[in-house]
Amino acid sequence: MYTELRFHGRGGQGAVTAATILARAALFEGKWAQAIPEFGAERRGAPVRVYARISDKPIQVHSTVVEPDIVVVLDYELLKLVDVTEGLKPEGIVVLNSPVNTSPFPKFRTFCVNATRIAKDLNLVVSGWPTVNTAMVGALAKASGVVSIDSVVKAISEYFSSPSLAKANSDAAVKAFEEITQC
Amino acid sequence: MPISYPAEGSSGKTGLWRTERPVVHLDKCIKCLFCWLYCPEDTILRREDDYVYVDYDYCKGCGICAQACPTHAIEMVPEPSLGSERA
Amino acid sequence: MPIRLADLPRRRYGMPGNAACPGCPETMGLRYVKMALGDNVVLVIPAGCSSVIQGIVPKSGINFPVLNIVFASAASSAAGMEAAFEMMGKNYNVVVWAGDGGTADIGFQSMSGAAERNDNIIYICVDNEAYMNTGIQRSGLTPYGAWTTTTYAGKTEKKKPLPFIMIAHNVPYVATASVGYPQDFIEKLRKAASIKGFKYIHLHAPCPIGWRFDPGLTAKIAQLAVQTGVFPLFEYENGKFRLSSYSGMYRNPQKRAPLAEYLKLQGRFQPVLKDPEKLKGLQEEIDAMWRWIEMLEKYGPQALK
Amino acid sequence: MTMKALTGNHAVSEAVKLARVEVIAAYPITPQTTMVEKLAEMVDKGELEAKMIRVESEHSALAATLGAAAAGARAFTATSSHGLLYMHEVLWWTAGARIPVVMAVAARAIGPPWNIHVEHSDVMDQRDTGWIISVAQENQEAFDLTLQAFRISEDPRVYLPMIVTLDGFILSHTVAPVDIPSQEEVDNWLPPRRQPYVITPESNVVMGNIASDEDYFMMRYSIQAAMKAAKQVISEVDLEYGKAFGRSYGGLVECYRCDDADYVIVITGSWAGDAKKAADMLRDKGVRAGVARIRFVRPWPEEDLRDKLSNKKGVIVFDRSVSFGSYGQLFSDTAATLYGTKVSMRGVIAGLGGVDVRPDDIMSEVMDFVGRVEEVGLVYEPQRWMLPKKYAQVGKEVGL
Repeated sequence: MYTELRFHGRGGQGAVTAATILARAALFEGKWAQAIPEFGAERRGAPVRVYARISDKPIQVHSTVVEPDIVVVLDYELLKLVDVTEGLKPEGIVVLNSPVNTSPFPKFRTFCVNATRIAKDLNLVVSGWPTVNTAMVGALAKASGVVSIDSVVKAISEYFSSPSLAKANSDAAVKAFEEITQC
Repeated sequence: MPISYPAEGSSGKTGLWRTERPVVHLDKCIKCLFCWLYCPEDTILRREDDYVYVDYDYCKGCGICAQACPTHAIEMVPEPSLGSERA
Repeated sequence: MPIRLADLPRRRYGMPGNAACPGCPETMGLRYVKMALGDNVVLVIPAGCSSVIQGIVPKSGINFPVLNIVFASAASSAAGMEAAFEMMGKNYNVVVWAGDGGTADIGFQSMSGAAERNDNIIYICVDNEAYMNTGIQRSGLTPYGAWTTTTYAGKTEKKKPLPFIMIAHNVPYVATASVGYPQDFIEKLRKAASIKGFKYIHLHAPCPIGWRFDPGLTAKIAQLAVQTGVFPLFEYENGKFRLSSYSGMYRNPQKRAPLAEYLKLQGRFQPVLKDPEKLKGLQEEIDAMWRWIEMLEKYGPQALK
Repeated sequence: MTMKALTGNHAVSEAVKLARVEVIAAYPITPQTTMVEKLAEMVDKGELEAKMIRVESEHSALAATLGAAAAGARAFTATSSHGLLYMHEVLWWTAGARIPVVMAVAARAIGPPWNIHVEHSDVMDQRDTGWIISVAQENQEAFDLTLQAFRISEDPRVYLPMIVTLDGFILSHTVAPVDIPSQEEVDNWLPPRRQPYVITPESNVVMGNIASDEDYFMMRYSIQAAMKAAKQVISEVDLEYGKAFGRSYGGLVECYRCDDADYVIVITGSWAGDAKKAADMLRDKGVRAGVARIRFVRPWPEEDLRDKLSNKKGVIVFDRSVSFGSYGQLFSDTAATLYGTKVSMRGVIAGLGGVDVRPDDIMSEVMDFVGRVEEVGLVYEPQRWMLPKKYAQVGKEVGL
């Protein structure tokens, strides 16, 4: 198994954390993983990309992911700014945080979840922004099966030192796991 | 290794730098120790009885001791030139 | 407690046969550091005359263990040594011995950093008022009007008021001292060693070569600097400013020795002696320093707020 | 041992903690910052019993580290790019003092214009200072090298400071699995600090006063001799580390499929992983390719490389830095190493400022080189610039 992923988010939205949690979850399953932030001079709000790889074997490659198997979009509004499906393999999938249950990508298998609502319901709001990253990792687990939801919850619980934050974020992941559907 | 240890004569016998030598006239010395205190080279030495004498091996002849002496007990005397008694 | 000379041990504090020029104030000062603190000292020395004075490997003409270090970061290296000693539970005095360049100019950043962190070191700025080691170029601490090889007609800027800048850092101890007043310097060193945190001592060190005077006059000129009010001796300890007893009477300009007496002994002040405008500038520089003193005495630490 | 998913920076921090470093002095610079943030956190939480000196500059960072080390403490600092350049003078002083110190460098481009991404110019700029310079390919290796660095630099045959390089962002900020041994395992493997002298009132040692020209010359000679000895020590430590922790890398050079190769890629850093992938792809296309990954830029692995490369058809060197007016630094050293052989050579400058270089980019450059060699025989092309894709045309026009 060898899977390459690309996350699209905004600066400050937690895309790096999402990829890190994914990598940790993969590690729990005895897999090898990378979470690669792409850093620039971007500040809060600007579009950012994060890459990840998951494999049964050690990963030597360090260049960026240009032909991902999976694209995860943390912010629906980004679709106006960024071609999120660029380089996506024909059989690839899109995991989309979306207010509506319809796919804007007829060529790709798309999964939709309203992670923003899930985050708001659980009071996961930091500096006025709903933090959707943990929900999206849960959704990703369901849509792609690259990691199990149990591993995701374990990784989230370990990531947050505050028990209440760990609980709310785990709940978000599980909720998104349950809610996400192909659209 | 680029290391050293404190030791006398790291630049040789610096007494050879002197053009004038301090000569102590003990009859005028009142043991105030100002010469000893101000000597930059530590070449004014104290006897048991606190009269002073000069370490001519290293004294560079700056004359601070003579200036510091309130009773003018230290006199700066020109060194003999090379070729005479000093050589 | 006043220092009695007769009480000081008969031992040799200096290290004769070093490479210092005759009449050097630095070797004088180093003897006083030894007299004050004994053998419980490690020196950190950035580039400067004191690096040369040590003479040639495998001997050293300075009677201390020394870490010689690059010009700009003596205070940081001292902080590192002190941190290591603290980790080992050792209570050594880590002392920086740096010139005016290594302190006020190229080394200022690292010294200011160490002061702000309140690193537990004694920092001694040996102020001979120019870059003497490289051959008498002007520094931030060269007085107004003084000749150097880079201020041919006399320096056109005023001396950086470094001791006051260090007081503004709000460190536990700041003092000025002079090689002309060894007992005062020794007392201040001992006090500094008893205080935890960053201690700064600004040591006035007349250089016969750079200032153009007879090497026999080093101590005398240092004393004249105090007696003319050019270099006041003071202490700033935990927010309290105090003029040292040797300078007390010179608060009143009437009581000071005439400035000309100090100037005329030194070749470097020829531009000042020839030009009344330059003399005025130098006088202003001195007056400004005494205004600092007045303010600090009046307001204490409030002066900084 | 525990597997943890860590950034390269945090992996190094863990190694520093396990080495029981006593003094850390550092100034933040991207992409090194998170490493010392983590160390500061460890110190503040009491997990690491050390003094953290939050210095005001990198120049002071290394000066303080050197001071602590000269006083007898195991000391560490870390930096990047401009910070490393600002330290440069103190690097010379530290190596000349023969004081063991370990520094991590998150390799990064040098301005202007500002660029925070990976490049090797900063660390290559330190080649001549007398520091041992290692370069990691993975987070795990950055961790392993950091632990080994204390053992290597504190070996009495060496007594030189050592840099552990990890590529900025690509390793420093990428999360990957790292196997972390226990404190007990590390304590058993890493002996207490040794150093040639300490400066204390008891030792009365003076370091660095003036030496005669002849003595100075001989001190320089002794650094070169220590570098030579370091090659042996590095190989020994690599093997012993393998016995203790199960990971050996092959000493100064890691040979990937290079034994039976006709063409070998010489490269250092994280993109060596991409080069290995390229070698696999080349073999699928019938080109017997391998990779000689430089793990130690200093001491330069002359004997190893000569041994591995002198009977090859061609050697292609990828540099992520350049000595302006000359060649890529790895190329220059490799060419000198292969003097007198009949090996075709090409130097490629690529990936500056973090420009992405992928396995297929490396593969096509190697294919081009192989084509040239097959066509004309002995080839010597000391520098080609692999320009970024959108500027590739420019390169052709100026004939680079």
